[in-house]
Amino acid sequence: MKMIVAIIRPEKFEAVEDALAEKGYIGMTVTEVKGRGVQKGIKLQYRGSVIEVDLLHKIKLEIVVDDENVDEVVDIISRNARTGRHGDGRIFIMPVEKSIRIRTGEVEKQ
Amino acid sequence: MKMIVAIIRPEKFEAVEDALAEKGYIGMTVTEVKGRGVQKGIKLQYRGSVIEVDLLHKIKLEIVVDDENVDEVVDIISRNARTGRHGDGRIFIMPVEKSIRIRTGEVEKQ
Amino acid sequence: MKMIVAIIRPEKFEAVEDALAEKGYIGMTVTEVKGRGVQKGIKLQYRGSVIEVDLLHKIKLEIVVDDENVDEVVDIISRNARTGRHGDGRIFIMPVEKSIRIRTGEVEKQ
Amino acid sequence: MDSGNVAWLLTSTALVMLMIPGVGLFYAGMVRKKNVVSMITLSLISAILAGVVWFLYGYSLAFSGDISGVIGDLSKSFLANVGIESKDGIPEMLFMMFQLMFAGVTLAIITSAIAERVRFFSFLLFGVLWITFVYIPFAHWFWGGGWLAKLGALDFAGGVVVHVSSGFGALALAFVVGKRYGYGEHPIEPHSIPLTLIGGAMLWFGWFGFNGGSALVANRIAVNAIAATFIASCFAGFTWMVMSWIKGKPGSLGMISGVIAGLASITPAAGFVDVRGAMIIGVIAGIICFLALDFRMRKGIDESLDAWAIHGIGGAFGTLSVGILANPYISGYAGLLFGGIELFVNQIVAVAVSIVYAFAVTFAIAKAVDGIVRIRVEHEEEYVGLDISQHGEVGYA
Amino acid sequence: MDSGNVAWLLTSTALVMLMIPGVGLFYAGMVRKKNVVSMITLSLISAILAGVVWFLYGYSLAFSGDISGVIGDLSKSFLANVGIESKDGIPEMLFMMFQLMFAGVTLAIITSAIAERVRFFSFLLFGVLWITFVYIPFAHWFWGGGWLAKLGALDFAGGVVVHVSSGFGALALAFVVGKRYGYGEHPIEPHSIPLTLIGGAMLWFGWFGFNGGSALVANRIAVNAIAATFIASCFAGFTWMVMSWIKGKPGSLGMISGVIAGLASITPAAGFVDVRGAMIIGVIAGIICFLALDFRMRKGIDESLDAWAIHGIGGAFGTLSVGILANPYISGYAGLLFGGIELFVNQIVAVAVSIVYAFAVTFAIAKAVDGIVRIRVEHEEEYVGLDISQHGEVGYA
Amino acid sequence: MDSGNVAWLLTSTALVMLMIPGVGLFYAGMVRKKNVVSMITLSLISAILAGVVWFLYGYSLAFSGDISGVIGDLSKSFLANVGIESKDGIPEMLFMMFQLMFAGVTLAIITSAIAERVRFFSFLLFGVLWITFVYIPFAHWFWGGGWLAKLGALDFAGGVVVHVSSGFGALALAFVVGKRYGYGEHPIEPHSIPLTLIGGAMLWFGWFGFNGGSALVANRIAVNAIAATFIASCFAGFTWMVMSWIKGKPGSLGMISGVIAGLASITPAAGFVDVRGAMIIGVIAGIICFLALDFRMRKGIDESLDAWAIHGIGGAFGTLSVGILANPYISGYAGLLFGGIELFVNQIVAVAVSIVYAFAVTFAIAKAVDGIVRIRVEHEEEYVGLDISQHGEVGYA
Ligand SMILES: Nc1ncnc2c1ncn2[C@@H]1O[C@H](COP(=O)(O)OP(=O)(O)O)[C@@H](O)[C@H]1O
Ligand SMILES: Nc1ncnc2c1ncn2[C@@H]1O[C@H](COP(=O)(O)OP(=O)(O)O)[C@@H](O)[C@H]1O
Ligand SMILES: Nc1ncnc2c1ncn2[C@@H]1O[C@H](COP(=O)(O)OP(=O)(O)O)[C@@H](O)[C@H]1O
Repeated sequence: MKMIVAIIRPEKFEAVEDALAEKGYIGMTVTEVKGRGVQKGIKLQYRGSVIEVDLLHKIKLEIVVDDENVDEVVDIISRNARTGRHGDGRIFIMPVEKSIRIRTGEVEKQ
Repeated sequence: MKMIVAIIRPEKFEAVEDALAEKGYIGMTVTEVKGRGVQKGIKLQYRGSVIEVDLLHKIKLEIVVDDENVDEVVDIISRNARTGRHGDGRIFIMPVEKSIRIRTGEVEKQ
Repeated sequence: MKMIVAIIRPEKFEAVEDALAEKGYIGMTVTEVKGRGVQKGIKLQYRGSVIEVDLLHKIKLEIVVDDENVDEVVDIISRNARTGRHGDGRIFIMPVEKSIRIRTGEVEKQ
Repeated sequence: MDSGNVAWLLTSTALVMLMIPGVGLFYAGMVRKKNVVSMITLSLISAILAGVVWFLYGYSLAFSGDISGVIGDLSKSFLANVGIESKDGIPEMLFMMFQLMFAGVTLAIITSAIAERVRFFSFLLFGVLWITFVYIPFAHWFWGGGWLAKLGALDFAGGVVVHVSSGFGALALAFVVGKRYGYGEHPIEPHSIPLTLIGGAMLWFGWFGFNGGSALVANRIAVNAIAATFIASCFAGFTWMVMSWIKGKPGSLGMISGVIAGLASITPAAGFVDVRGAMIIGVIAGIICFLALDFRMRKGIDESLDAWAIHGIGGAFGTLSVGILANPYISGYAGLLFGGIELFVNQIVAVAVSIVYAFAVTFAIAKAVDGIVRIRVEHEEEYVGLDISQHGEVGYA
Repeated sequence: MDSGNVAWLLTSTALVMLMIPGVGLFYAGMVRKKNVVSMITLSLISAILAGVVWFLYGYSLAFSGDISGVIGDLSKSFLANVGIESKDGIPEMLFMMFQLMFAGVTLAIITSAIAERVRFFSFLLFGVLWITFVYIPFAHWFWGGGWLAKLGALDFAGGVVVHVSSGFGALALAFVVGKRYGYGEHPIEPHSIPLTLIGGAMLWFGWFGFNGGSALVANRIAVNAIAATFIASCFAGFTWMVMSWIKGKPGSLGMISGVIAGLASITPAAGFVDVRGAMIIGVIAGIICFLALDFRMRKGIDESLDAWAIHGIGGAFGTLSVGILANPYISGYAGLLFGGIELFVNQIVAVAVSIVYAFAVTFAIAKAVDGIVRIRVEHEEEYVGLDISQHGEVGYA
Repeated sequence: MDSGNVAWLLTSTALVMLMIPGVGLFYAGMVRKKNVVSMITLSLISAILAGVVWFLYGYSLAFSGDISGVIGDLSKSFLANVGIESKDGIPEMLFMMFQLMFAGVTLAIITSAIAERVRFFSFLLFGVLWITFVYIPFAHWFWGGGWLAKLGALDFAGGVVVHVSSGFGALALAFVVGKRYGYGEHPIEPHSIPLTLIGGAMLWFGWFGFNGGSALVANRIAVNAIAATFIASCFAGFTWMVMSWIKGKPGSLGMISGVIAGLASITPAAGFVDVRGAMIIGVIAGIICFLALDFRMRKGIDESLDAWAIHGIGGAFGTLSVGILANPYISGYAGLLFGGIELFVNQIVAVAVSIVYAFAVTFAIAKAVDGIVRIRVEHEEEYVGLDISQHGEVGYA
């Protein structure tokens, strides 16, 4: 099993979500995050003092899938989250050793 | 070491937290997230336009423990977070290679 | 590749961020979290009922870097996030198997 | 027609109007995020229902004619014959508007009891019935020439008509609706104290019109009323703070609850007692409403946002206190302290009957509504929150 | 000088003032988090620009003298010769202040069309030009003795001057500015419904001064106006709720939109129709403004916060309805139902001309501003949000 | 008793009351999330303390009798002999209420200096002492027939009594309390600009009562006051915007700060200068308060929410400007520009003495309180925030 961690643009979230659901990938956990990347460089000011701000709002998806589905999910996310401009985000694949469904206690192992 | 990532119902958080503390598991990091799973299917509407919404509020716990404690922690969480209805959540076990305590610089390795 | 997960004090965020940027580490994902650790023990009350609250506001950084850079990043974070008092936070190093840049589709493997 | 009096009652009407969403915001901050829209919307619809009912028949039933001291007639339905002129005093149309706002505020207060679990549709039905069978009779009895007015019971600005009716009504309603899912098992915490304090500020502000306007003219009584009102609220807020400090910490919700307890308690009395009486009422209100709230919590009754403890108990206490503290110098009425035994007896009768009536009739209405259309949402709807399930909206994106 | 009248108009001026940030908060809740500061700031600067322009020359051009029925003169620039005394009626300085607030509210309403994408600097320029070339002429035509006043067209409190002008102006502006990036592609959701409802509460409250104060004195007309105003708003809110319920769920934004549609629609009529006429206006406003909003959305027009559908259509409908429902008992004017054909024709002329003028001149101004300084931010600035890019601030830390 | 005057002062009293939580909300948006409840609560308790003190002895000391021009007596303690009647003018009880609100606002303003670090208990003590030894003397000196009134110094609505006292008091307090932990090291950012702007809207709105009501009657002075007030605020807001734009971006906090600087500056002058004078005051206020704020920040003084820069400097400047711009046409007083040298001198004396008194006595009180009960929370309490540590609450769940 792998956890697919995808950082995407908030406005692409619906498209990604729908595309995943269409292929049967329903389960996911969503977090509001801020991201810094190449896309940066704005100044903020508060009653005179200047603060450099370079964090933009992003959505983080965490989707745990079996190893054989990783490529398909990555592909769906990539295609639907892409605009081609800086700030489209990143996908990280991380190993998951075990997964437990709390409702049933059911365990899935690597 | 492992990171135990648990997605649970917000209203079960207190119970889980207390049960963990009782057994000496104090350290944890808590994030407000939204989750999608089997439990879904509500429609939202904004001044006429309809939006499908199927994300529900969840709490994500991240707890890093030594390998030998994983089962106990998983067990405590499972028992205390369960209602038996859809939406109880999931627990994922992920490998951690190294852990550093910032205050002291102390390093714990796999 | 590794994901460096650092839980730090919110007020140290700017310092850490700047120090990382100086050494060329720009990319990161930032989440507002709550943390429980040794630093705890405050009581809350709502119109009479008492609730134990021991979660404090923290910032979680997730930074994915190549293996050879892990030590430098950990070092930068540790130095800049430290106050020496309880609550300074933790850093966890987790394996990343693959990383995809959505904009370009570019894949980096372990 | 005296332009100064008209100006003050126009202003007061607007001030009381603001209290309706004020109640909604006050309550909304104390529920969970998933019910914030619901809570405010219940106050909006309270204003709307009050407007519709008042226009169609409500004003008429309350204030036109009198059938055996019990209720008015329908001759001013659709506001027929409600004039915009007046020789002395203020035009009836303005009086109608001022009274309309009271109906709206009262209905908004009672939503405390059904927070986070009511079916919106059922509330529409409940609201119309409740205004008709509880609010309007009370308004008629005290202010429309009904039997309590004839008896000589006094309620300056709604200690019974507004606060006892909604407070004890809320208690009855809470029993019918039942506890929120999980109440007592896991913490149900206020999601935004600033929102509650914004609403609280609106209430405190609006109460100047509520009590000050109840003089109906800009005269010495109006002046006494606002002084009494503010002073009672300060002492009540201070006292509640002290009470809660003894048991724990001086929270903001406690302080504002104390202020509102003081406001509710002085409401029936503001035109009859002097400022020293107001101070006494404030201090006692701070103590007994605090204890009432504490009692409700210990009993595990989910009258969720404490309309009963604050408005019900405060209003009842305040109405009784008129019988003790009314100073004849203010409006000619004498309480016990000034030798007036009869008034004291009347006030006791009025409060006792009102509590029973408000509780019993609200209970019956709620049961009836529940029988016909279910008053409460399904478990899953409650779980996802009323904002999504009833209104199709999320409070915060 | 009658102190009661002065008191009421002072109060009304304050109430209308509160509506300016009220519009801002109302709108701000409906935009995304990254533009919340921008939206409120547009209302603050609307108040400020109105104040500055009114002081320098605006009041004079609108209300001093008359050049061929089209515009006033500059003899009261810098408020020269605007007196603080008055024998009967109210001092001109007070009238000036009351009118000033209307200019501010109107400019704030139009910001609906440029939400989340306007360059702040361009709005300053646009705002000054728009007050000068759209608002001031309308104010002069109806209220400053201009040609529409001479014709006999009626606008009690701004159905055309405020609502048609800003509503149809917003439509024109939306066409010039273009859609928000991503509009129609991904959902753009309101970030804080409580914020919108706080603003909505302020608007509802302030409208008592807006319509009630437009009588300029605390008399029978003021009384009729607030009664008509509130009743229309309740029926409109109720009707909109029913309409939206048929298609889906009864949302809070719909309910408050209905209330505001009712308020905008009754605005031109509140001093001319009776309360039953107000009820009819409310019900119809709830229906047609709902349909207008639905139409706009289906057409994919990004007049983002619906100034057109609510204020424009509501104000136009309300102004026409004066020609039908005006009851001579109230102010001496008779609509169709009371046998007055001429008024009906005048109202049609007034509305038709106003719509064309507001749309065309706003369009021209917007184009001109766009040509000179670009009216819209760069794509990247829009993406990060106006709060950061225009104001250097973040709404919520 | 003129009902119009009573109506206006009742309304004004309510408006000023709203400013007290208004200050709290305004400040609360500018602190960190963990102190939002604390900040609003400090304003609530300011209202409550003012009410309690005023009732017990405050009103009496300020406005009853006169001991050597320095202070009043205690003969109206418990509001004894404060009448609700009046032949001409307004009843003393109403005057008392209006004045009470001023005491509450002033205490709320000073909480700027102790934001995010004060022990709540210590503030109670400080508040009572400060009202007693700073606010009441000022009120007596200017408005209660004390030595400054006898000297002929003018303060229309509290330029010194409210703004200099709280502004320079805040500066002294900031020195005693010390900087917030981390101030100057890491950014301390406003957590909710919308909250601040809601509070700001309440302040702007309430100021109509603050300055307009200070005429005490609904007459030409009240009319002049609200016109001058609003115009000054617009020009000040505009000027501040320009100033901040030159250095960076035109932020919303700057704009509203400018508006409030204008309001504070026109406060002492609104009944003495004409609208053109008000415009001048507004422009200059926008410049000098901006510079004062900038100066404070460069000096690293943690007078956290700028009561000093905005209220202190604004109020002092405005009071001096009376000596220059007072137009005898308005109230009979002539400033330098109209040939009145004496007034100018008096104003300088009044401002100079007041600044010294406010600073020195506040410093002494703060030191005394600190000595007895520590004025500041422990480091850990400050770290977790005052909401949890002082009030046992969290602002947002
Ligand atoms: N090294 C990294 N570790 C963690 N998250 C990252 C890293 N680099 C980028 N990100 C995340 O991806 C987002 C997009 O990065 P950016 O460099 O702007 O994208 P692009 O590659 O499309 O130019 C960032 O906002 C951040 O959230
Ligand atoms: N594949 C997944 N990857 C990540 N998170 C998941 C996944 N499946 C479920 N979750 C999380 O678990 C929560 C509960 O899932 P759900 O299917 O409703 O639970 P249950 O198994 O009890 O029916 C979801 O809301 C989501 O946050
Ligand atoms: N076992 C753990 N798993 C996950 N997060 C942890 C763990 N222990 C601590 N943390 C995180 O680190 C933060 C600091 O922990 P704490 O024990 O207070 O620090 P310190 O080691 O400096 O005393 C906590 O608030 C929590 O967010």
